[in-house]
Amino acid sequence: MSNLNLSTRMILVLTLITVLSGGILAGWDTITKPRIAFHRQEALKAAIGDVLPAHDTYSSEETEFGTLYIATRDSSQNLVGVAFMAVGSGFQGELRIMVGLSPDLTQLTGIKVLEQIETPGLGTKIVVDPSNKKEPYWFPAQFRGVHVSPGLVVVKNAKPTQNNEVQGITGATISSKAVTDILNNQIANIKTVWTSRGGPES
Amino acid sequence: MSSTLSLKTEFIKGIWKENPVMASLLGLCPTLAVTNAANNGLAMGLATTFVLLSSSLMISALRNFIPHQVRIAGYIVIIATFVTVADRFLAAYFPTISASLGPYIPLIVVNCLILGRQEAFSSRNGIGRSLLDSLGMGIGFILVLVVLGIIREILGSGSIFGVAILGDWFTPWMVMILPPGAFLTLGILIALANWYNDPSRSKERRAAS
Amino acid sequence: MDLASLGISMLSMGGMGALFAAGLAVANKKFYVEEDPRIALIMDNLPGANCGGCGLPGCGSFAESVVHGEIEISGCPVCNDDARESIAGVMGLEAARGEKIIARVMCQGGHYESAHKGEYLGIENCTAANITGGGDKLCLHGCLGFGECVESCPFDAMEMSENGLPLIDEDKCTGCGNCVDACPRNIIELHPEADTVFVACRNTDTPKDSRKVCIKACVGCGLCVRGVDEGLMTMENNLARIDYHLYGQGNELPTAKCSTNALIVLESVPEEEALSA
Amino acid sequence: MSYFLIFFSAAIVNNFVLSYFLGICPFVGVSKRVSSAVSMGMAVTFVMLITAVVTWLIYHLILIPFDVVILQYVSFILVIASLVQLVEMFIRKVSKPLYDTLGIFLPLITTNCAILGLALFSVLRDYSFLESVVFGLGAGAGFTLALVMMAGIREELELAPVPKYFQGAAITMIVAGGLALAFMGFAGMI
Repeated sequence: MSNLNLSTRMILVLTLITVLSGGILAGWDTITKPRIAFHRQEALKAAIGDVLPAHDTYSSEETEFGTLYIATRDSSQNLVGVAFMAVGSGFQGELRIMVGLSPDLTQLTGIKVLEQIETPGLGTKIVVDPSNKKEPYWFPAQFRGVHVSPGLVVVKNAKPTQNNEVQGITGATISSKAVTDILNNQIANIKTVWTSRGGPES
Repeated sequence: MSSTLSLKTEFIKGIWKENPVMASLLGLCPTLAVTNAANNGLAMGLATTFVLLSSSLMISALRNFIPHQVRIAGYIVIIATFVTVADRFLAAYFPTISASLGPYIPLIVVNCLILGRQEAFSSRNGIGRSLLDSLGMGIGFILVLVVLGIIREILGSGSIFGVAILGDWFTPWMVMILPPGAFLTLGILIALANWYNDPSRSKERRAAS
Repeated sequence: MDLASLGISMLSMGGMGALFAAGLAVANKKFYVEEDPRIALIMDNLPGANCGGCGLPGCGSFAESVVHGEIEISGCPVCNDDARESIAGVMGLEAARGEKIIARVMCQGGHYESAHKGEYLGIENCTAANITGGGDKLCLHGCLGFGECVESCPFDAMEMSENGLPLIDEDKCTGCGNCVDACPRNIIELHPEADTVFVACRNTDTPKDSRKVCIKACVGCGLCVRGVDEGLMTMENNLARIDYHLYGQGNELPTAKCSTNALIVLESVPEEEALSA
Repeated sequence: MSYFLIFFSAAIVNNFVLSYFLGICPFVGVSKRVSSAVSMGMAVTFVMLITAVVTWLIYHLILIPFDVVILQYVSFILVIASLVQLVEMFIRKVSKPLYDTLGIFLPLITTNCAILGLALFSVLRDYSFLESVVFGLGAGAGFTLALVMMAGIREELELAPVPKYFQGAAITMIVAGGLALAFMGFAGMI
């Protein structure tokens, strides 16, 4: 092996290592891919369950703005609500939020922030607020039942009065506003898709 | 020159005397980034040690086979392969940990500690000795990560491993979870280590004892 | 395990590997820089941790400066002795050990020998004592006895004897010179191991005064200077001086003649014997 | 996002070194003199630029079409390692003095987390080709900025009476903590 001159030996060895690593990784990928997909599916199901009222099954439909999950209750086949993912940039980085809308697309049935890298302790309050002992999830919970038209509005250091207003987090206005902005424009997208698709109640 | 230390000191040295983070300042990126919580620190330490052990096994086995010019490229590919294996393993079987460690697992590939150890040690010594050295270094690394994680977690969010220990009276120091806290805590830890290892100080201790 | 993805991933990785290896091979040829082969040899013996302890940005540049002779082989604090042997072998020099330098204490005025002017209640360290009037001994040139030199020694080579004088362990002493700088009275000097005879005193008082302050002071009587051939020893303001360059040629020094045996042979004074001095 | 925003966020707001902890090893190691810090910064920026280009191509032309995304880390790091070795050989051939000042820190660029971090972030954030190039430039500029500032401070530190046990790495960490605090002030500008 060492009688070959240096450069061919270099090429041979490096190629061998890379091919070997490619093989190992491909094999490992096929082993772990189903499990990872399974976990992702579980997380999705849990998220949808959080944002929509009780439902038995949901069908997913691809739209240009991401997948749309239509949840129905088996027994009566009537529409329980619609869920979809809203993605946008928050204060530090990307925010991914699962959103649930009532069948008539006028009221939110709930939101859940899946991924965020906001400032720990401040921006992270959009998920959970440890300092508020009695109601740590107050921020996402307050969205339940809020009207989306004409658009969600963040109210700072005052109690929300209108039915489309939510209470902002003190010290994390940018994060709170980011959440509502992301929701507003994704809801608008879904509305257009929903109407063009001719949903049961548009 | 393969190292001539006895096997025991080969292992022990990684833990304190040549502790990767304290003594030779390697592997700082994950040390600072992930230790805002002790369990993250532990998980990152274990993942790094797994990669360190497996890659030093492979590299010390192939050390005469890889020509000198491509050694860095070759080593780093081997390390990256094992990191991907570890990353997918965590994602498949421990999704919660994988979520909390997030982007920092792939950064184990470029953890200066691992390539540093392979270059300085595993590429020159036999498999047994390299494994011992890597194990020592790994444990040393885990120790520092967990200690740093505990300190930052106690001060930053009043808990250890997620269990709240300080009551409501303690308002957590937000800075400890943020980047500046990491730098400061590590700086003070290194100063403490210098104080402890200072030869002239050990004379006093001997005189006093 | 569907073979398609396995085949593709191996193919793509292998392709990339080959491409970059070829690139490196070509570059290795085109950018080849002749380098002193000894640098590579020395590099193998160095720990390779690039810790910067030698003050250079890494083992590569340390090896290079060793080859160019800009730095001592012992400049690398980390590598152990046999690494230094093999580097010296590569360089064709004999090991850096060479002339061993040891620190010597030029004073025998311990509690027993020197007269005391009272009890010193000030800060227990030499610099403070030196500033505030010279500690508890009458002699203003001798050892203050508070052990600042012992404090400064990074190699644990020094200890204070009961008699209040620093004792130097010759094996541990690396001749680093910390103690020389630490002593406010400058009574510690670095000498090659070969020099064994010293004027173990730094007192420059007149013969009358120096007798009062210490029984082992060099009073400046000049007996020794007259007893040896020209230039070997000189008398400078009541203190005899040895010219160590001339001293080397095997000529004897009249240690017996010295009435206060300030001129003494200072080999490694065994522990107990020094105490009874 | 407009290109300026990406550049500004990578260089200042989310500075790679001070808020993402990427590239700390050279940051602590090289930043003793401003001159070597600048040359190190240039070398890193250069490698980052090419890395951004090559990794984007690999990701979008090989990994996604063939659905072998698992090779992401291995292929990226292979690119970086080979690039760095090429740069090292090139610098050693072209200007020996620059090579000497950088010394060991050239091969250490391979293990510089900032560069792999750059490649991973541009994939994570799904940047277009031009966006990832600007992102590479921004990250390089941010890295150089942090390095040079640190070098400037550390040159002052040589004269400052630093307590005995804090000398060397400990004081560097604490100074970096101060810098990180200052850089946190930029947060929220974008």
